[in-house]
Amino acid sequence: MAQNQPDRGQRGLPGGSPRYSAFALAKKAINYHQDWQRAWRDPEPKTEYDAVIIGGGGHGLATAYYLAAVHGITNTAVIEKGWIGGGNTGRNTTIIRSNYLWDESAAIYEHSMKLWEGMTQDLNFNVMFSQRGVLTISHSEHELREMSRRVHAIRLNGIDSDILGPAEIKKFVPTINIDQSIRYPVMGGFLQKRGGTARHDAVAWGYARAADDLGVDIIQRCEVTGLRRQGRKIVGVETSRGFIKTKKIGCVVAGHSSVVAAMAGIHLPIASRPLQALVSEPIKPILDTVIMSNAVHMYISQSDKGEMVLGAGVDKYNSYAQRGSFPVPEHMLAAAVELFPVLSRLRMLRHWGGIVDTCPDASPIISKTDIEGLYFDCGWGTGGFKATPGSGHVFADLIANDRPNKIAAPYTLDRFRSGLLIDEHGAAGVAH
Amino acid sequence: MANSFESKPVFSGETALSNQSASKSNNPSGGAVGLIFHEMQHLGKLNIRGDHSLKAAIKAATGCHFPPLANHFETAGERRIVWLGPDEYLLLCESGKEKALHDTLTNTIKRSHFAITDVSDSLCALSLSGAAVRDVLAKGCSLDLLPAKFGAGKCAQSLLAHAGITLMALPDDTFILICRTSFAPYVHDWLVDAALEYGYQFTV
Amino acid sequence: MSRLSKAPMGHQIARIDAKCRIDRSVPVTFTFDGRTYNGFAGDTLASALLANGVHLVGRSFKYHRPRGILSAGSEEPNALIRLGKGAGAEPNIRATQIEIFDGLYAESQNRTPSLKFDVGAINSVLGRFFPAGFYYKTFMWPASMWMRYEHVIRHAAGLGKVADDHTDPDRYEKTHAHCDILVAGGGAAGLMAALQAASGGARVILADEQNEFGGWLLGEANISIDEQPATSWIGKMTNQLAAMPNVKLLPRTTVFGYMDHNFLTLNERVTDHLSKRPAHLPRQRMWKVRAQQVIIAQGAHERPLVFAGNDIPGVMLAGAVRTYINRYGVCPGQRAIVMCNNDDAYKTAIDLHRAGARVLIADLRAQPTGPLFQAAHNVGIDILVGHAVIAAYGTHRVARVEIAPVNHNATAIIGEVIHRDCDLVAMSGGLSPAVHLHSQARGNLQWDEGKLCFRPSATHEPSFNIGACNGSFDLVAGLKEAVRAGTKAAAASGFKTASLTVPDVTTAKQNWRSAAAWKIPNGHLAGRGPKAFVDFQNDVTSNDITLAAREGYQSVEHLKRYTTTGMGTDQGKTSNINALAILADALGNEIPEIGTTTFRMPYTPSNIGAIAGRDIGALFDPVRLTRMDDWHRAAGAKFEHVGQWMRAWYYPEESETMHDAVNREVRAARTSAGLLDASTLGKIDIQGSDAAEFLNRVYTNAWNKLGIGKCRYGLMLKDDGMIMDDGVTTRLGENHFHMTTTTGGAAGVLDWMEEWLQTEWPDLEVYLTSVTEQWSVATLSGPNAAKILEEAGIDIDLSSANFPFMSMKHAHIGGLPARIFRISFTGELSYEINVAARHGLALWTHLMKAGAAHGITPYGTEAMHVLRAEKGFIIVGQETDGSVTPHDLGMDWIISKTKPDFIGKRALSRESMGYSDRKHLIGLLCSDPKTVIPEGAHAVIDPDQPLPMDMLGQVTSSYFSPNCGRSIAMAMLKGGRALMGQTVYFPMLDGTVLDAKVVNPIFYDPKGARIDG
Amino acid sequence: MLIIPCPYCGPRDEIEFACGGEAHIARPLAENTITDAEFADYLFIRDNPKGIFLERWRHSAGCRRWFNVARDTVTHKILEVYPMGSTPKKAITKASYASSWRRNTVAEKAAKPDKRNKGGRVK
Ligand SMILES: Cc1cc2nc3c(=O)[nH]c(=O)nc-3n(C[C@H](O)[C@H](O)[C@H](O)COP(=O)(O)OP(=O)(O)OC[C@H]3O[C@@H](n4cnc5c(N)ncnc54)[C@H](O)[C@@H]3O)c2cc1C
Ligand SMILES: NC(=O)c1ccc[n+]([C@@H]2O[C@H](COP(=O)([O-])OP(=O)(O)OC[C@H]3O[C@@H](n4cnc5c(N)ncnc54)[C@H](O)[C@@H]3O)[C@@H](O)[C@H]2O)c1
Ligand SMILES: Cc1cc2nc3c(=O)[nH]c(=O)nc-3n(C[C@H](O)[C@H](O)[C@H](O)COP(=O)(O)O)c2cc1C
Ligand SMILES: [Zn+2]
Repeated sequence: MAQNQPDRGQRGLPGGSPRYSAFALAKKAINYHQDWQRAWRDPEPKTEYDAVIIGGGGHGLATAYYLAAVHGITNTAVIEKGWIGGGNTGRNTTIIRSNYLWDESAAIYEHSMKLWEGMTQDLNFNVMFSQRGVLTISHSEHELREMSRRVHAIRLNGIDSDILGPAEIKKFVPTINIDQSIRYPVMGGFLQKRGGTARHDAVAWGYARAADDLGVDIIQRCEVTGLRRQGRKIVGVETSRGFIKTKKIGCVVAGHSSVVAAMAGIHLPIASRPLQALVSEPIKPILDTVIMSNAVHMYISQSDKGEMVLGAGVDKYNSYAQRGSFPVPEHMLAAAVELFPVLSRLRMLRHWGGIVDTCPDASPIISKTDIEGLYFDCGWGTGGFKATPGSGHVFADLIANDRPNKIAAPYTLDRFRSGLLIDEHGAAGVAH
Repeated sequence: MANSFESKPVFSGETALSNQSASKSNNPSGGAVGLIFHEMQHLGKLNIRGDHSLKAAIKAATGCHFPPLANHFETAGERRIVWLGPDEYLLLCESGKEKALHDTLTNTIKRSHFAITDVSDSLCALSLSGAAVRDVLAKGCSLDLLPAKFGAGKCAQSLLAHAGITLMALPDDTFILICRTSFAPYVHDWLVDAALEYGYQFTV
Repeated sequence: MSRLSKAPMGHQIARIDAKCRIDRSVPVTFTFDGRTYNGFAGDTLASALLANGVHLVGRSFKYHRPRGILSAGSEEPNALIRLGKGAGAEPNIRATQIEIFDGLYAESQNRTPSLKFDVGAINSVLGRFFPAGFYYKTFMWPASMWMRYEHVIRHAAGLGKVADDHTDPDRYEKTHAHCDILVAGGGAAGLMAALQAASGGARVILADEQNEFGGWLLGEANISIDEQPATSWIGKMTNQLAAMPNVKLLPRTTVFGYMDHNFLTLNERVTDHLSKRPAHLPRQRMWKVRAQQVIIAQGAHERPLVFAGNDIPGVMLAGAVRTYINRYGVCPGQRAIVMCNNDDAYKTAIDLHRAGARVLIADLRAQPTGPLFQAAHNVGIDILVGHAVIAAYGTHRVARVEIAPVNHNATAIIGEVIHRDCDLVAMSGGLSPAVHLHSQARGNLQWDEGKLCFRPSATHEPSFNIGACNGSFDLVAGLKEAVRAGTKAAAASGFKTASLTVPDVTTAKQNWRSAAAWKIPNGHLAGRGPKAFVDFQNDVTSNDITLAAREGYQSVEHLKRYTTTGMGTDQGKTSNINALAILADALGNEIPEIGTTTFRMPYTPSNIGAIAGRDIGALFDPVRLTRMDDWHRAAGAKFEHVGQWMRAWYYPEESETMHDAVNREVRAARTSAGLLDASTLGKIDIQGSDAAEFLNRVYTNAWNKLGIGKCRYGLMLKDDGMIMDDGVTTRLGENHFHMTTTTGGAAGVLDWMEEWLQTEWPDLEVYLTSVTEQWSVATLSGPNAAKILEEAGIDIDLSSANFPFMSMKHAHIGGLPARIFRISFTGELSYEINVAARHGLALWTHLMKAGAAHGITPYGTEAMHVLRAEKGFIIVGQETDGSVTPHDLGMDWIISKTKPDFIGKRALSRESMGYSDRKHLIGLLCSDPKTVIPEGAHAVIDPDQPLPMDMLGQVTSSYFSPNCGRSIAMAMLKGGRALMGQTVYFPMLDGTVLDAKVVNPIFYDPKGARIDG
Repeated sequence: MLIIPCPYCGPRDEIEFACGGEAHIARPLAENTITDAEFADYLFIRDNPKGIFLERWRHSAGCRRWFNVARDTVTHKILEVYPMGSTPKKAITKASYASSWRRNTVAEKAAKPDKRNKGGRVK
């Protein structure tokens, strides 16, 4: 790849925690697994940290990890109100790709993709990053034109992308219906072979374990209730477990970004919306890649455990209820049956929702604020899982150096003032 | 015909469903036919925007009491005024009378803020009846169609599956269903499919 | 064992002669794993297999352990089979819920090559190396091998196989329903509540997932109600309800979702139980119910006990054993061990005894007392108190158990181990109320320390919990709750009812408390010894749970995700409480502090086909057709989807390629005349004294001075200054305008303008009415257009003096009244002829006839696109993408400098709007005039630079222009207007590079000379 | 799946409605000068409370009228429905109206009607 390789910092548990391996597993089996240690400690919060990360999702944990691994800032705490990975990290459909349209997006998602490639080894935790490909389907002349635009841009950004015709798609995905007489026929698609999925929970756990190894305190069941400042400077956080002193706070709370921002009197261009997903019962493999369709609002993959994992578009109204409205999955399942008739005789096993932080231009915010020492990383909306390592990496850099690097620079809050948006959905769905 | 719109179309021409085969039916289970429906060809339709100040003019021109209560329609002979919203109504009239009514209304209503628009060809009206008509409609419509709640004289704008509709309840479990003409083939196909288990009969 | 296996085929060895719910006069034949068996109508597949002595029915998910039938209901984790064959096959169905019918075909799953001999069982032997979460710790090196490891893992995982032919032959329905009271669950409590609720006339829906109402009572032999067997009372109640017109009974219907504002989803299995399914009936129907009040009467699930070998076929839930005996006339074993921590299992022991089995009770409690204990004792059943089964053994069926005395709470073995041969273990760990629907609806739970279970506390929606699901296990207590809830629910929806009398119930009094005993010791050191299962389906053992706790996965949600407890198709109905308790124990914590995982829809897995219903195929999404559609089809047109509309794309004549056809159409429009169906354009009728002012605000240009009968092009922005839509608007009268919009934008524009009128400018006197479908539009374009209209018979003077460009006239064409707009999207003399839609087809055919002599040519959207591109006209959505301003398109002329405000005005002066590197609309001429640069191609200045390249922007429109005799393109390039005359390069996907000159985007007739013909 | 009480048609299923986001955002008039940052408050910045939210809905498949709704974003309970151009009446919804940071923005002040336009602008 043409872009620079990210600086991965210290890798593979340099702090000395016991390493995982097949050998370790066999050895521990001798003693019936009685002496495995905690994957990460459960410390009491200290009175002061050099930096506090609010939010123990993938992004927050990755930020803490890279602060320690790349920037040597280890006196850090990750404060999580519930259990790590319990937000959107633990409830997303795990699609990973970097085939975005705009240069700014391509840069950050590709940065992330490179970190995915090798994350298992970096963290010594198998996050099951599986590059089984992500295929986005086009269903109309208009979408074919958009696809061409996208693929040309993606390629010139040095990112892999191929256009497939219906017959090639059928060969690649034998269960798909390419009958041209259906309402939204499969007219073509573009494939990122390096895209795929990862085991979402493992990402949170792997970052937590590796960050902990470097000395980061991971503090669960601790809710941030206030941000304390002196003038325009941060001096600490109020939490359900007491006040913690710090000069730097990184807020990475996804759906709750507006709530935490309001604690500092900051207002964000964010709406918190439910995004729903569901899984079918587990079945023997029938789908070996990820399929996305924007026109019918549906995406689908099959997990390693065998369930079909399906998602759709966001709900239409704000909510913090971690559940969505029935018409969304109802429509999504009809779309799924159109494209994959085999699903008709499968059963929905579990359905859930997460609360995503959507931005007007469908691009994230990685930014300083007008309060010194307060940083936000949010607005990833429906697609931030794929960005987990990249976001953590550049956000750590921003916190450490107090200025955005080249990749993060376009994502400041200032773009809403200047109008220099990175309109990812504007570029996708338009009138004709 | 299960409703009172007996007058024959004055203007000839195509209707939203004139390309459907003249009649079709299916009744796999025997019994009373679940859904009987036909297109009310060239029914005159005027969209009326305005407030209570139109009362006298409309009453004079149509014979209908105006305005109807919310979610109700008023009938006078072959004319009906259907409530669509707080300042929006649909006047249904005999085929071919829409132009004259339009002119009469426009000429008699003075000074008030109003708009009358001929939408006769914009909207398609179907007449629905049959033993299972409410069951068929319930498959696509989230309104509570219990006769006591949606009985004669009631109307509502809602959705039938993926199509916007105006539904009017007439006596004897008969309904007028109005949709945009471009959705009419979909609505027709949907009704035929929905009524399969109860049996249906369609005539143009 | 031996006695069973020697039994002749088809002989229902375990069938007993008892009064029960099967119909012995209707024998049924079915096939399981290639063998044919007999059963009776009323059997489930599980009861029929048990009747035939078949206990081994499946293999577990991870270790491929032999598994049997655990339960008799929807909580079943083990007995998942594949039902049917070919296109109708369906995986993972619970044998306990399948009603058998003649010809039923079933197969076991997740085994190779056979159920008895499964190579996957090696995983069980190696189980020690596969503890919870092992995959996070392994398969990391070499990194490149992961995809291979994963391939193996994927194929080992998964349960059943999908249908062989992927197109579902069945039909599914869905429907809306409204009621005053929905009763979920039709056991004793549900029946009573439904009758109470309905007695005042309220609309009641009663749904039960089973084939008959009655719930748990159907499996009880020793309860009489009003001095009749309980089943008689059930029959009476059901008949009474069935006779009420205000009651809808839905058997075989699972309430699977309970959502906001009392919205519930139900899945009714309409024909699944029939051997011949009428084609006009749906296989299943989803009900979308809106209820005023909900009464939840889901009952309770019995918990297994966690001891070594508790997953071997033949180890069953005690209550299920009782149901098989009493409801199905099947005695699942002859030498039975009953193991329990409560009174309830004594009923099973007594019924087993009566059915002729030899029974031994191992009661974990040190001092059980009470009538049931006495009764068991009296009939001569051996009872070991303070004892536990500490291990069960057997390969394909349990054959032997070890029993030992245990201390209080069963944390240690305190005496000698006894060995017993057996063929059945009936276990009971107490009842867990089914709080699923209550929890889905965000109701709260509280821990009941006596009954060792979570039960509902506060509700979030208007609802009631009654009977066993409310933790009220006593029948009379449950019935009393039912009457109370029925009365209250009726009252809350406006119906008065008189309280019904709770019937007399005669049964042995029982204590409903259970003794805590979560993990039975087995005499081995921690972590060792045979496996004791918590989650049967996902093969989670008690050791996995303690391991997870040890590794820090201590939140119950972490435990779930690390071990997969409760993530199977049963969603942990039988396992979750045991898992919580073992976790609590490992952490030295209390169960209520640990809390439960989140209950989610669906209650049991629900068919996707039924949720999709009929919203598939042609009914997936409406297709909108113009009135001329039949003509286009007859003419062989190819169609393009534009929004929901189908538009004629081009009209190939025999053997013509698309390219040929489009060239011909484009040429015709420039040399003689072309006819386009433009009916899909959005049309909005605008009336009111403020109509012109309103247009001033929604369009960027000025509208006050537009004369009556005159047309003007307008551009609409969003308030962020980005182009949203465009179109021509015509002044029909002083206060009356006719607006056109893009086809795809029509609905959005109307909504948008309504929004501004209603919310921002309610003071403006303007009314909007959509007339898109009122008018059919044929656009006649080309130098012969006027001539053809004259020949078609038009009653107005078409001379430019009388009818100039950008004006509108009323006229008759061939007698049809029309509105004619002299506007042009092609640059040619052009008339957009609007007639009432009923005349659309007549107008079209009439014009085609009239123009025949001039070679009038119908043209589609593709030719229209080429024609407008030749003129450099934009298409919103093609040149624009939501990030383009009028300035970017070089259309500053359309922005009024004098209007104080219009939507988008302020945004256009934001800092970045003036940046010189914004993308501008420009034209491109490829150096090779025959090459059409692909739309979407990106321009660069230096094609030899390394990746990622600095890109200028993209080609938005690109065609071969037969009129220019060469290819032409439009593009949006950064700083494009400054690049005029320069060459830019287009790296292609195949590695080649095209180059083109940046030019003005008007390629044809730049002076506009042709507009008057 | 909400039931939304349309002030004109009565309670109807959520599928008949479209949600229009935060209510009571006054639109600054282009003729009144404000900075880009202040304009961004109007254009992009949104209230996003966890709890009572004042939002706009349209009965899109029914009477097509816009109205305001006070809804709790955690419980999804609808606390009040009130017409466009008015503010909520209940004590608790009134309080959330009054306490919004937006009540004092420059953008809001710039929305004040200008003499050249007739009538007031309300939302
Ligand atoms: C159904 C669904 C499907 C999705 N599918 C995809 C996909 O396929 N691909 C993709 O790339 N993305 C997807 N996403 C988006 C993706 O999940 C998110 O963008 C991403 O996981 C966000 O990670 P995060 O770490 O920022 O947030 P989270 O994981 O949500 O973490 C934020 C954490 O902050 C904590 N927190 C909040 N407030 C406080 C407080 N006051 N004090 C302390 N802690 C607090 C929360 O408890 C939470 O754990 C999906 C999202 C959903 C809901
Ligand atoms: N294991 C046991 O011993 C046991 C279990 C449950 C109830 N009981 C006893 O049975 C008596 C009657 O109790 P009850 O009426 O509360 O319970 P019940 O178990 O008799 O009835 C519950 C009914 O609800 C149905 N059901 C559950 N979830 C459903 C859903 N989502 N959709 C549709 N139907 C659903 C079940 O099929 C069942 O018929 C009580 O005396 C109770 O103690 C005993
Ligand atoms: C990729 C993925 C796969 C999942 N697979 C399963 C599964 O096999 N079984 C299951 O019960 N839940 C599965 N879930 C859903 C979780 O149980 C859970 O619903 C989700 O993480 C949201 O959490 P909550 O329901 O506790 O709020 C899966 C979730 C994700 C994101
Ligand atoms: Zn309404």
